[in-house]
Amino acid sequence: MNSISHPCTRLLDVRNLSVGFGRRGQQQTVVDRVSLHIQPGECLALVGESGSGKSVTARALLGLVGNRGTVSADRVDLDGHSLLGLSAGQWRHIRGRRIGLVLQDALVSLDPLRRIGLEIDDSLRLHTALSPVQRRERVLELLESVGMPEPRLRVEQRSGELSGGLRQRALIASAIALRPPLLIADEPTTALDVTVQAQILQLLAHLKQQGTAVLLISHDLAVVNRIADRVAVMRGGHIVEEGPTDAILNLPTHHYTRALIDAVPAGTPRGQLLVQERHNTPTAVPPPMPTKTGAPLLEAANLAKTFRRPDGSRFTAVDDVSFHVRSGQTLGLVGESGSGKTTVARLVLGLTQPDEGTVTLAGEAWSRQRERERRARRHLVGAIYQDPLSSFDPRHTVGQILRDAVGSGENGRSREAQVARLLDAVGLSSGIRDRRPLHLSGGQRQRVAIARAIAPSPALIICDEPVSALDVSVQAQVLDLLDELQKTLNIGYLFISHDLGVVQHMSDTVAVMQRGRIVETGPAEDVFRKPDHPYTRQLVAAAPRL
Amino acid sequence: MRAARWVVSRIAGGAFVLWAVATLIFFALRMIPGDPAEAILGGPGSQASAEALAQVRRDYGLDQPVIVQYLTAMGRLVTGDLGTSYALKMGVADLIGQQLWNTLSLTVLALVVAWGLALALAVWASRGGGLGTRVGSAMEVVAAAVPHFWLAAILILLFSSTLGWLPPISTGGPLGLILPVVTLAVPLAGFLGQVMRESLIDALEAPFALSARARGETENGVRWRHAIRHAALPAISLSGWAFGSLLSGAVVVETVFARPGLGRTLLNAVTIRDIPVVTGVALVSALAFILVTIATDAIDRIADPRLATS
Amino acid sequence: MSHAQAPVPGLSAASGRVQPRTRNRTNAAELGAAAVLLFLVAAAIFPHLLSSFDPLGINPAKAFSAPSSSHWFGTDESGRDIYSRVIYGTGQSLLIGVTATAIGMGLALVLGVLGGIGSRSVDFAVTRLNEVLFALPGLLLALVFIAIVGPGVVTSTIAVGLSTAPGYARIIRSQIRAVRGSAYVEAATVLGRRPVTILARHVLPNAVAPVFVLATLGVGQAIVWASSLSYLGLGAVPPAAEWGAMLSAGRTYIGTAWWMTVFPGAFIVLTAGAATVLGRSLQARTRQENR
Amino acid sequence: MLKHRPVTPKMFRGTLAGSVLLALTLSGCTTAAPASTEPVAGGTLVYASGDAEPTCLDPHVGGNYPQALVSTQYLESLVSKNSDGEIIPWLASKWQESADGLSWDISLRDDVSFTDGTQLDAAAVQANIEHVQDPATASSTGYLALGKVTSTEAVDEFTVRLHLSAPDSSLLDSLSMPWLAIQSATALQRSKDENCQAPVGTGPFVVESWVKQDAVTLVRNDNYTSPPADADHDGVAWLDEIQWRFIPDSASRYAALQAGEVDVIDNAQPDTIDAAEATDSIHELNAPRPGASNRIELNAGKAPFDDQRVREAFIRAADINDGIDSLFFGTAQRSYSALSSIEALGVSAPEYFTTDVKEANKLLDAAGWRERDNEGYRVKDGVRLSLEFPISTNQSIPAEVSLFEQIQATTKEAGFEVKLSPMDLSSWYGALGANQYNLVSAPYTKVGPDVLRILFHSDAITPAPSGYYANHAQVSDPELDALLSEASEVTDANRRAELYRQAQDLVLSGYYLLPLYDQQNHYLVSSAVEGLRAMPTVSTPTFYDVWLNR
Repeated sequence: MNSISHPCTRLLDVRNLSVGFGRRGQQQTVVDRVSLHIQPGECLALVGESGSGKSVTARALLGLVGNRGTVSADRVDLDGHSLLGLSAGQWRHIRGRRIGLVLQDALVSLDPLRRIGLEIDDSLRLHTALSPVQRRERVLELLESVGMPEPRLRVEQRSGELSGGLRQRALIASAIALRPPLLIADEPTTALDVTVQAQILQLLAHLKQQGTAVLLISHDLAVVNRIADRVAVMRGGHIVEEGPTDAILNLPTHHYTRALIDAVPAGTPRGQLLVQERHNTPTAVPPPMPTKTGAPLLEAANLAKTFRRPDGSRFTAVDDVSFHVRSGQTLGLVGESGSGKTTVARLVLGLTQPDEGTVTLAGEAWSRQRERERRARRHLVGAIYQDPLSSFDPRHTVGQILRDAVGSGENGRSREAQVARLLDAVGLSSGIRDRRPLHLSGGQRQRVAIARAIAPSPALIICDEPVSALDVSVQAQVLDLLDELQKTLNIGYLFISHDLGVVQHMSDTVAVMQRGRIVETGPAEDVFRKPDHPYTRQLVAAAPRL
Repeated sequence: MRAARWVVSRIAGGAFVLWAVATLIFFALRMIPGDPAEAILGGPGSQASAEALAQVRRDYGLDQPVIVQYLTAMGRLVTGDLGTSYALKMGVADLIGQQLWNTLSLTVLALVVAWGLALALAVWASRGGGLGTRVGSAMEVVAAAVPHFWLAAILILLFSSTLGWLPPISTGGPLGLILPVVTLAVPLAGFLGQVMRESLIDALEAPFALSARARGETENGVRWRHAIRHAALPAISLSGWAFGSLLSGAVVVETVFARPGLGRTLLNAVTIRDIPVVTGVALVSALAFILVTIATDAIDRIADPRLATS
Repeated sequence: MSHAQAPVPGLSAASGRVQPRTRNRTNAAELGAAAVLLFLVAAAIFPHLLSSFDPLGINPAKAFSAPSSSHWFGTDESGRDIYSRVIYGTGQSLLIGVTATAIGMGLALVLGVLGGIGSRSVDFAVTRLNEVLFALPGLLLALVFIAIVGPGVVTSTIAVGLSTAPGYARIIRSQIRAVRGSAYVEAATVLGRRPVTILARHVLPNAVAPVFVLATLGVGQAIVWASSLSYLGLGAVPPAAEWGAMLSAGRTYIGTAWWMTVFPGAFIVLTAGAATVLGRSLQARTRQENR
Repeated sequence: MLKHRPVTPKMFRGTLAGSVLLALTLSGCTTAAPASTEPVAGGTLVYASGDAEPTCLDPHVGGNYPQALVSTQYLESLVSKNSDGEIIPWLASKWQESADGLSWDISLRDDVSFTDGTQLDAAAVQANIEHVQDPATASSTGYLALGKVTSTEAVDEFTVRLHLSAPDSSLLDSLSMPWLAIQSATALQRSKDENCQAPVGTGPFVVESWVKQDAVTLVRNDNYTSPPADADHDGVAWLDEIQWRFIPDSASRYAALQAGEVDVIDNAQPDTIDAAEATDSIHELNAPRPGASNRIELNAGKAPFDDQRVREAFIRAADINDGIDSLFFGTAQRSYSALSSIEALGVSAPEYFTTDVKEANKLLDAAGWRERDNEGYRVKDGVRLSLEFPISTNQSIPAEVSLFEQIQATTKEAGFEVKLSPMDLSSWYGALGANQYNLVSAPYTKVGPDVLRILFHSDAITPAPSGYYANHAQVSDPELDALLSEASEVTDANRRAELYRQAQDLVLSGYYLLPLYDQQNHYLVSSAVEGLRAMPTVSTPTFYDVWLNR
């Protein structure tokens, strides 16, 4: 039977777990004397930023650090039995049966070439003596239990044919097929839309209620807040702080924990910086060109765009969308994946022509122009992308990228000076000039992208998910930078994000998109406090908060 | 529905390519210096008389304007008539019909063997750790760099002349097929093996492999139930090209092992400038290549459903 | 499209289906390959420094000598030193490989760039033309070409180059298309750069650079195919010390003088293998640099 | 003719070859079963030819040696020769030349029928001669041999009369060749394609099928009645069947013989003949072809060989005896004659062909080629002493090509630049037709010394419509023309011999050619094959007397 009957025993007890990689002599310790424990029916969250060692810890518990890793510990007990020094066969006995693992993004965590039914069936086949018919029944039951609609249809599909939420459910079903007392969930909701994320978290909470212990690994404090009983904060291979969720979130003792919590933009008012220490306010960049009197900086009117699918059918990506952005102001555009946000960004950037409607920039026509006519005013609009690395020519150094952005009008020396000013403005040292973006950190890359965007002195910058790929603390720094630049340079932002917290923190006005349409628009505070449209309400309710 | 449309569009594309190949070759071969009528009568050594030449020109329609000749040839082509060999004085379609099976069985068998070898090599290289990978990849590189005729010579020297195990020429029996097939398959296996090993190692490190291991799957289970299919995908995509390279190799292998087949027919035809045969063999191999490409693409779509939907 | 593959493995990996492997350290194989190629280049430029016999100097009395301390690789039917012939043949064999690849690459650049940057109809036409060329597998295309122009070392080099062109063209085209659709080209457009500038500054360098790496792989294969044509009697001719021609001559005597076949063949394998190892490591490096 | 050579202990040449020899020796010992001495009927023999596959099995069409090889098994000629070179009866029982030499009466055997059942008679012979002379047949060798035949006449059912434009002392020689073999008149009326596919004759075998690029299958003619007078036995052939295969790669061909996949191979390479000497299981049949010797012809029709001194200098500069020894492993004898050693009227003149570089240099200086350029080649008026040498890779075996390379190397000392260009047959004919050559080696097989007229009469410089001509040396000498014309017409044997002697002396002393050796014609034969001999006519092997001892 499961462990509910022994509520006080420690299901998992880990003392001083260390994991190192590399050859002997030049070993690099990734996990350093980590101790943790979980009781049945409890959820422990292991929180940290990328590279903190949280995922390696999880893999070590399954004996899956690989050949090049060395694991040592004073104790790793599961249900009273030590997991140290197990043979390969003994490990297989533990995996799947005693400990289940759910990874991020089931698109690649389930074999994309196999039917999901088969993937779930594997667990049963490996650990039980059930007949194929019985196993099939059990697979259907499992799918039903994780809330998969039409399980009989779904077992025949592959992960690529399912939506993100459904395939994550299938992945969970395969992990819990044998009702393992411990479930390790490694970033189980990352890359999911908020509403779907909420559903998956609910499913995990449900499992927890049924007595399964959950080790939840996440970078997102807000997600953790939803279901974790206790939180352990990891940094650089160490657990820096550990305690009940409420205590940690409300009264963090370690400064790193505090910094992490401060960095979460949700709930931090517009204009307030997320990071305490900050660099010098940039000054030396010339102010942007004033717009024509009274007109908004950017005006989009009744934009519509349809695309042709490979099978010939058409689908409407953007449908009758209107909005405007004013100088020095931010319009936040929020919506889930596939809602048409990025198409709007491309229409505004003049990279795609609208089927209907117009875009007006600084009072003059911007869309429905020849590129040649638009080019003279290109400098007015900048762009920052989600993945800055792919937006840089891989052959160019930071210096080349920025010199290129400054433009050919300047002579060599003043161009160099300009580049130096730009680097300074985004808080990068000038030593970075000769490096290639590939060798920079995510935060540095996004700073370079910002420097490039402001180089031609734009009046408007389109920010398309600019911080989605960044760790919370880096995200906070970048958001602060964008905020500061807006104040100094009076730039208007069209800020696109799926993250309600980020949008709320950054925007003066918010527009909510759903299936190509703007369903609600208004001042940020109002929209988030008193959502009008049912969809907005659903989004706001689903968004995890601290 | 989508699959049907795909098949129809591929077949239409193939038909176009075939027509273009035929046209290209028709006009290209018209640039050959020398009188085709002379070639028909056995080349410059034949001492053909002027009357005989004139007779042949009439018989083969060589006195017609080029455009008429072209249209006639295309018209015949539609009905499957590839013309008459200058040298062998028989229908090219019949000639190819006699040889086609020989070459197809050789190349298809070689493809299968190459696949098997590549798979074995890739699996072995992926599991052996450091040394296995190094030895395996070295073998692949060497195999891929071996010229067919050299390999054939070495194999004959070893297995026929020295050991006496296998016949050095094709004998019609299955034993005579072994050396030609191995000769053709080894270089290809080197290529496919390199591709397979890379994707196999990638697949073994992919998240779904981690999921499977976490489920309690054995390493062999991960390898055979999951990774192998991913490793096979790029190799399947390459199989169309691989078949083409086997057709190329067949020219050499059929010559060395004295096997009747399209490759040898083509080589002979090229040396004696037998234009209808050159054209016919080129067309038939283009057709075979197109069909195999369509087939491998179809297999690709079945093996990887992501392709069909994206 | 999934059939957009090419005559060199590793390209399917470039299509993005496979994750690039990260490597930084130079391994033993790469060092070995570099050493081999260095030796070959030295042999091509200064053959007289590496060998002691006249590659064309006959000595009927010493014909068919087995490898020995004075003739490392033995002698051939006219008593010529095979080691010296192999060394002196390096230049011509490498030249054939490089020239064939350059011809293939040159033609492919024209086709690929036209298809990559041309309008939809130009791309369509070029792509169809390429499909037509591709439908004739390598050696067959070469043979048809030889049927038209006649045999010889120049012809066979051109023929090999010609037969590699469609593969390269296909890769160049899809590379250009991929780069044109990349975020950094878009970023350059947003910065207001002219199409010509973007083409010259971003598209061509990024699309063509990996193809040159590919050419390294191609040189090895070109040598192999050119030697096949020599073997079939359609390429280089004796007494030239070209490896394929030497092999072709040695093949006759394989029963009695195996060294005439084994050593020149081993050099072809060595060259093609070294080119492959080096090409692939370059490929891995550029891929890693670029993504 | 079969040479049985004992196993001789021999130094192993390297390890691999050594083990080959060892394996052969061993297998030779184990298969040495008690030999039967009485012929055994039955069995299938596999013949592997290294020649190009004929495009037509009817030797009237075109007319080359590969056709002669295979057709010897199913077609027969009017007359044959014995090993002394005398004409003997075959399908013809007797013959009579008219007094003026302008007509021949040929009497046929009356008991021979073709394998399609029709009777051999005078009409059949008429039909054959018509067939050869019909332009549509595109006959070349046969057509030339019948050049003086103007018409035919059936004297009675079994006697045919040939009318000639001039006396022809070589007529019987010509009629003995396979290219003028007699086929069924009924069969000749079929379309050319059909006749090419399966000619119908009177021979000991019948063409059963021909799968192009693969094999010709010949089966025994069970109604065979017409062996030549010098055959070993009467009645039908011993063998049930012959598989006639084409294996162009010489190494594969020999390997197949070693492996026992085939029983007889032709175009045996010198090194394999040498290797076979060491075994019990393989024997050699050496049958030099009649007609011309293998020789290099010097194109006297253009500079620099229009100067006899330059021709002589080249011949004196070329050192080839060592090369022939090493390249041919002692299987080829140096020739100093324009004719094959089996031609009784051949004249051998070694004195013209002694190597003497000093003499060569002196001759070249005298001819005005005094300077040398920095590569060591002689120059005159700014032109290098450069010689184009197109080589037909179809006709010259690798050892011969190697010999040419050695000639290239040795004549360089005297300052000649020889440019070797191996090429395929079409290109080679093309180069000859365009007169783009100074040196060339072209085999010519014909029975009898009349081949001299074909090769050296100035008429043969004028190309046929196709551009082909046989006088590659472009010898144009009225005195020689007269000698050759007369020789082809005289009936008196002594006079004929004297004329040919004078003609050969003119050709050899004019340094028009550099004889190498007889046209090599080596066969390697499994020891299981008994009774194989070459026809004394054009040296094609006949399988009529062959039986398998296994």
